[in-house]
Amino acid sequence: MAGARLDERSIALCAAREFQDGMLVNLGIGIPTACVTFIPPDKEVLFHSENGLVGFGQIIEDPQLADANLINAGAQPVSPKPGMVIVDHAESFAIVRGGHIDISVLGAFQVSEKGDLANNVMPGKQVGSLGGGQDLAFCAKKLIVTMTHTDKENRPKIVKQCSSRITAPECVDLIVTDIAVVEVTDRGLVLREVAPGWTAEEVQALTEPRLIVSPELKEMGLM
Amino acid sequence: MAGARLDERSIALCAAREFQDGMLVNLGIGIPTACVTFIPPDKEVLFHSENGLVGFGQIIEDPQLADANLINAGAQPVSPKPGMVIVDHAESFAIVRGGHIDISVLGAFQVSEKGDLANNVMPGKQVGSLGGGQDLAFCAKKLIVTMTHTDKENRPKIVKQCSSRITAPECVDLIVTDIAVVEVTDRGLVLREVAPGWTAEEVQALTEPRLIVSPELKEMGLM
Amino acid sequence: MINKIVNTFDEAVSGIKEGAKLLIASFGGPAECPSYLIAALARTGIKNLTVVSNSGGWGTEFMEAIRTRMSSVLTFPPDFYDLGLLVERGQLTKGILAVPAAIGRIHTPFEKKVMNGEVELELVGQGTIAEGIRAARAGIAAFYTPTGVGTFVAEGKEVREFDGRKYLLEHAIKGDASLIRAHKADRYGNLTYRGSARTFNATMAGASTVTIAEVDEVVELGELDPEQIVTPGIYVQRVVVRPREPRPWDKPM
Amino acid sequence: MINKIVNTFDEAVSGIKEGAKLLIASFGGPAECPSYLIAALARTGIKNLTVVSNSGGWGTEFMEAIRTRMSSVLTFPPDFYDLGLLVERGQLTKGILAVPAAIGRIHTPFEKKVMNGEVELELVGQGTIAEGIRAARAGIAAFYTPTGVGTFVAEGKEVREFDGRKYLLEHAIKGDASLIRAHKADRYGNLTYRGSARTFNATMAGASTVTIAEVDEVVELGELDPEQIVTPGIYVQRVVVRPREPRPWDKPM
Repeated sequence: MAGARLDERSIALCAAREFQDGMLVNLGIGIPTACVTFIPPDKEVLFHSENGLVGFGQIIEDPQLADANLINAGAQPVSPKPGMVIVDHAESFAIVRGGHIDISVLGAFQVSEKGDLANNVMPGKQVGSLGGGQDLAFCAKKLIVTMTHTDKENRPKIVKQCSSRITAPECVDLIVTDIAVVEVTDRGLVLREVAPGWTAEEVQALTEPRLIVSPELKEMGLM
Repeated sequence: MAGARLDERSIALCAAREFQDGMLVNLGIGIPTACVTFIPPDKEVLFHSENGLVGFGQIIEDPQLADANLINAGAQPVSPKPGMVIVDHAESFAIVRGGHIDISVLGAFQVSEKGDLANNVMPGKQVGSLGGGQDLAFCAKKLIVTMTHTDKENRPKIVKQCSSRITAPECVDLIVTDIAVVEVTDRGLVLREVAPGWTAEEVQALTEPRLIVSPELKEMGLM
Repeated sequence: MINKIVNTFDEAVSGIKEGAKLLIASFGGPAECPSYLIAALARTGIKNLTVVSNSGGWGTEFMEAIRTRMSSVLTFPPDFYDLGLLVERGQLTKGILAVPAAIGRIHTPFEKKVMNGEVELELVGQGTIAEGIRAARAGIAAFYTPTGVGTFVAEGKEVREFDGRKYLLEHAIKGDASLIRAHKADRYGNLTYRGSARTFNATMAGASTVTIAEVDEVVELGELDPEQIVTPGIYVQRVVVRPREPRPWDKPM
Repeated sequence: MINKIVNTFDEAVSGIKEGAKLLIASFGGPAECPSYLIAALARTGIKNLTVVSNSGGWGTEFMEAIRTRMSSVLTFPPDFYDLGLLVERGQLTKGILAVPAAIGRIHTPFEKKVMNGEVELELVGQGTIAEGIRAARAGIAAFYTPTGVGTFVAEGKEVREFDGRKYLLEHAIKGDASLIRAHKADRYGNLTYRGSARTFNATMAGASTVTIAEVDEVVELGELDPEQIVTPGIYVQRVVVRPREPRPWDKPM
């Protein structure tokens, strides 16, 4: 029996380890949003939000402190931070399209072996949304997907070929799930880390394409 | 013997009569610049300058009052004015290219019968300049050219075909010179006004293409 | 004298015709949506509208549920009306949107109409919508963006390579009218925004034949710092001030 | 910790290589030109530069004449060095400029070099230069502008019709480095400008691999209002402060 699955905050924490000092990072809606809370004090990481914020602070949970005029792309109120800048939507995407985003963290319904991203139509729905995710997937220097490793029926979400229409082809660099960290490389998918209590074989069993197990396979660090 | 030729300020005054309340106007370097002084007090006309000013005031002649951080496209200091806005160069030309300029007043070396404008290479020079004039010529809703009617050798500057390379084809709507006001129409050039003391024939003699004399031919009003 | 202030929302939206293409700002939060202009448009009953926006809106029913049954850190004021109001009233024929679908199993009014075949959807990413709108304001007819190559978005569109990378040809998105919300205005139509409410509001200003701004406050000419004005008044044709007390959408004002 | 402030102008321009393509701001007045960065570039002696700018500059001789013999409402400070300095020193191979020629019978240093065949000129209107630079910052590879169709500017370029009007295909203008001048900066590289000195300075920020800003003053992080910052620091890689007292261009600093 495999170990427990990580919760969303732990997935976010693992993704946030990729952020380096001085980077500009965009966090998608859902799991990625939580990354903002896992920046070590010795790093300055700036966050970009599609609606035109650069360098905002934490997500505000107290309605008393919330300012409707300072929201992130998920329409959550955020706190201001020294050095923050506000731009309009066109300039916000000049930032994205111009390649100024170092890391984009997005959710996904499926990721293919080649790094194709499918996150615009929710399985079972007819109508999809693109939001700012397509621009981010095409234009960020590095794309990290955070998601559960399998769907509600326990079917793999890392697949040979996406079954729903893709948002962007060959764009994902790293996949962080509730049981593994998988890197998309030219050689194929490399299993870099497994969640505590999980083996490479157990992760492979829940993954459609073949995983290349890294010789330095580690346990997902949660600090 | 024909009457006297108008001075530059009088040419500017005649061009400025075209400005209507609420219009956005760009004034080129040279004669057009003087138009800014001829706005009647009952009209609000906003001036645009290529370097990113909208709604600036008068040109400053006193070095004591000049602010190097508030200059027009001719690098002359101007005064601020309530309602003025400062934008960057890209937005300044978004204004021009987007068709937001009601009237552009430019100088010219030659204007053809069809309204072709030649003002980018000074006769006798090898190297020319485009400045912002080409965008203005292509994109302003109305283009007025102010110039002397003839060159220094008294040769017509309103010609059948421009002898130097053109800045923009079929763009000039109105030509205001030191002896006449000529409208470019689909039927050809219409002589609308002559300077005091000048006859239509005398103006025609200094104009290469045939002028259609307007049935309402007037004397150039200098008030 | 230049004076772009109009007295009523009904006057502000006057002249918008059946079949018009409208750029309607808003992002998704309570503060950046031109609710009173949307309400005035709902009152006209004008149909066959094509609307360019971020989302298709929540509409009145969902908004009521969000207000009363869902815990939310941000509260939506009683006079928050979004694009969903026009959708519910059958005024839309087409939406050019980035976020038409609700997250999760629920369906927005717009989604339902798409599923019923009553409304056409053109799904476009935010960057391409924003750039297309900016292009309209800036007199650019079309542009090449890397976004969307090799996906459903590229269907029927030109793909072209520049410096070894593939780009998609996308067109300017010009509207008959832009409906936006701003913070302060002067009589020239110069505008400032508040915080993240700048978003599509500033982008859409100047990208339509007529730009109509719903503002919190009109100040004296000269009170806005020339360096801090975000939208030059030359991009704005009409300005109308929001009421101090919330008003129901269906009451003429 | 993010800190983009560098201590010297020599350090600020370090890494700019022979044959580089540079976007150098300035419009024509005394206040909006990154003079000390230009001076530092002159000191490096780096050659074969392609420079994108508004004009080719006056250079030292003309500037001296303007200062001493011509009456001017605006005075050019003794530490005003423009692109002409690099032209005079033979560092340019090509200029992509809107205003290379002086008005009147005089010739600028750039003009003379073009006439001698020592320097290549690509004459481009200000709107197309500004839009090309903005496109580079914004990740747009190319765009269709109405400006220039049917003129010498259109030679060899694609013309295409959209909605019955002809447009010219123009490309993004990306630099290896942008040299700009701003007013205030913080350690993130966020910038504000003064008045009309915004011009090409704000446009060029972020349009090159490296953007280097020469500023009047560095302020504490948080001192600049988020709504009033014109250039987000993410577009800026290096910031250097102008000296309080004018310094000669040829003295390392």
